[in-house]
Amino acid sequence: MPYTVSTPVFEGPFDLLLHLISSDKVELWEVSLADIVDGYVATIAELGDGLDLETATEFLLIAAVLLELKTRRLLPGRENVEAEEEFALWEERDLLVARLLECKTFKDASRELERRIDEASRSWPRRVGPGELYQSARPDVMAGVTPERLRDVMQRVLEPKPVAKVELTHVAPVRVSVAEAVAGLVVALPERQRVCFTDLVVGVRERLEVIVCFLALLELYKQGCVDLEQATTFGTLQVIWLGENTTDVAGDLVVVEDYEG
Amino acid sequence: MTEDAKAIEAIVMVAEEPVGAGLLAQLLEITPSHVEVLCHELAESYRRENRGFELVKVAGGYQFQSRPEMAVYVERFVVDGQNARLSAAALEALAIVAYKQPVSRAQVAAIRGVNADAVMRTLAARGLIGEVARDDGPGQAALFGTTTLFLEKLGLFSIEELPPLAGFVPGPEIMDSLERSLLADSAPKVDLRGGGEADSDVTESTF
Amino acid sequence: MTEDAKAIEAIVMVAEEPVGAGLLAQLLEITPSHVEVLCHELAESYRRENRGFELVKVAGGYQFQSRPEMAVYVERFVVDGQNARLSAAALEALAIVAYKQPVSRAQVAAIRGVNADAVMRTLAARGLIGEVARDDGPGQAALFGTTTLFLEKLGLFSIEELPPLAGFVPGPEIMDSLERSLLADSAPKVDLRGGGEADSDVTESTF
Repeated sequence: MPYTVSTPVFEGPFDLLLHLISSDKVELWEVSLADIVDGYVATIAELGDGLDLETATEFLLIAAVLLELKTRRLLPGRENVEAEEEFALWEERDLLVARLLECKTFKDASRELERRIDEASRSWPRRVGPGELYQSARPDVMAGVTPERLRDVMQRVLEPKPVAKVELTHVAPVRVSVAEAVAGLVVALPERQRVCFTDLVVGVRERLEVIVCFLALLELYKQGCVDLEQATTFGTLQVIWLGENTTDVAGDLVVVEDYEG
Repeated sequence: MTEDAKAIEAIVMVAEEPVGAGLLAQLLEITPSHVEVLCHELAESYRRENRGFELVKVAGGYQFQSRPEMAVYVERFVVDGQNARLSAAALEALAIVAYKQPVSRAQVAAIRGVNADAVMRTLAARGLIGEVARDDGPGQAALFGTTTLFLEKLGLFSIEELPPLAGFVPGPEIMDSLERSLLADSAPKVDLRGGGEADSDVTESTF
Repeated sequence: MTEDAKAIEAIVMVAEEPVGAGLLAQLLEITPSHVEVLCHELAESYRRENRGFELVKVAGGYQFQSRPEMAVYVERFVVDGQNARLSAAALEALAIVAYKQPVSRAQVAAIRGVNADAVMRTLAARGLIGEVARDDGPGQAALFGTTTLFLEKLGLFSIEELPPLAGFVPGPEIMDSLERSLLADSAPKVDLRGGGEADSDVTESTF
């Protein structure tokens, strides 16, 4: 579907937001988000077939951020909000402000470009060339051009342009699932109690299998069956078995979902 | 300078062909004889100021050109100052015009996916392509074809002697829809090398 | 008129595109800075004589063009509809490419907050932007930049002549209103609807 969402006053969600905010029609906190959404929906309805999915998605994203910000402020018990969460919120907001500002900057710059284009379009350049008189003195641009070369050029022009494709053949199929790796570990670990990760994956050739084993360990860590120690960054990872010394634990483990590849 | 004289200077400066006194008169809403007087005065003023260009009256009308005494510089410019070979873009445009003539600038642009104005101008200035017709559609876009000079340079007797395109060539309907999807303005519908005889007639008789 | 000035007039008169000061200097065997001085004097003389054309510095060189005040006459004469206006969206994308080049489609889209494929295609078809490089990163995205035609269409000598982007950064009052709109903490403490409604009412009515 071609992208055609474009009206003189509005195009796209950032513009909408900018338009609403900077025209002072909207103090986001004073006027309802519902109004904005209604306005947007109305615009979309007007556009009809011109609706672009990406535009709509982007708008939803922004609307969600705003909604979240607003919800948190309006809901009781705000003082309990974790500092970290608050910080994340600030970051989100700063990011949004930065993007809106950047968008507005280029929007204003584009007006100046338009003004210059209009100005320059009132003059026409002379494009006449030296004329017949000097034709013979000009270098022969057709030197070396044969009918066959012209055909080759034409053939290349007519070739369908290659469409970019993601090459997947080098991706190895997943041999072991995380669930299987967990099942293997709960058998192997109780016997060894404490083992370093490199020893655990010795003999494993595929990098993917190493990753799967690591994910399985994380899963076990999450469930409190193992402890992980690493003295230094990139240092040796020690795996300590915390579970019972039997293999029964396997039965208690929450079913581990397969990591879809 | 009167407004009329200024207008004549402006129009003749950007005109690619000599402009007739009749046309100038019509554009300025004055009489052709008044145009003649003004042009004469302008030519006189350039001579008096000893400028490097002159306003001359040739068969078709008035045009600016470099003054003959400056020929040595112009020749240097023509020999050294310009590209000695066609750019890849120009060669592409030339191939398209050769195989699809008559064809508009917009169609060439659509097939190449980029603007073709500059390269078409270069090709026309080199005498390799020329306007052969006007499209019937709105806007009456100029349609271009190759010239006899083009045939001479390639050592061809007629455009029919161009080597046929081998392998898969999209049929007219595919090309048509491709163009329509790419064209911003309404593209003229052109028979794509279907009427071979008619095409070559146009080409040969026009140049 | 000196011989050099005359030669410049003659050469620029027959050039199909702007002629650089370097090339003129080479052809006349004088220094580029002398060329600049002579061209400036020529431009000044046309202005003084109130001629219908002017000598301008555009897209890397000098060229003759009709004077803007004569647009009304030249318009009647030039009949190509190539100057269809660009949409606001296309202009914005053009501004982003102009100031941030080389830049990928994705980067343009990220700044504008909407898909940029269609407008970028339009701009390329108009010859205002073109692929200038490929990104090193995965996917090797095409990177776009502005063209010589872009400079011509804006009457710029080079891309450095673009007005500084800093001049368009929104003023503090816009920034303030943006911040205020988005800032949770500075939200009005008093009730929002004027009446003495309870919080829950506000909540309901505002969402």
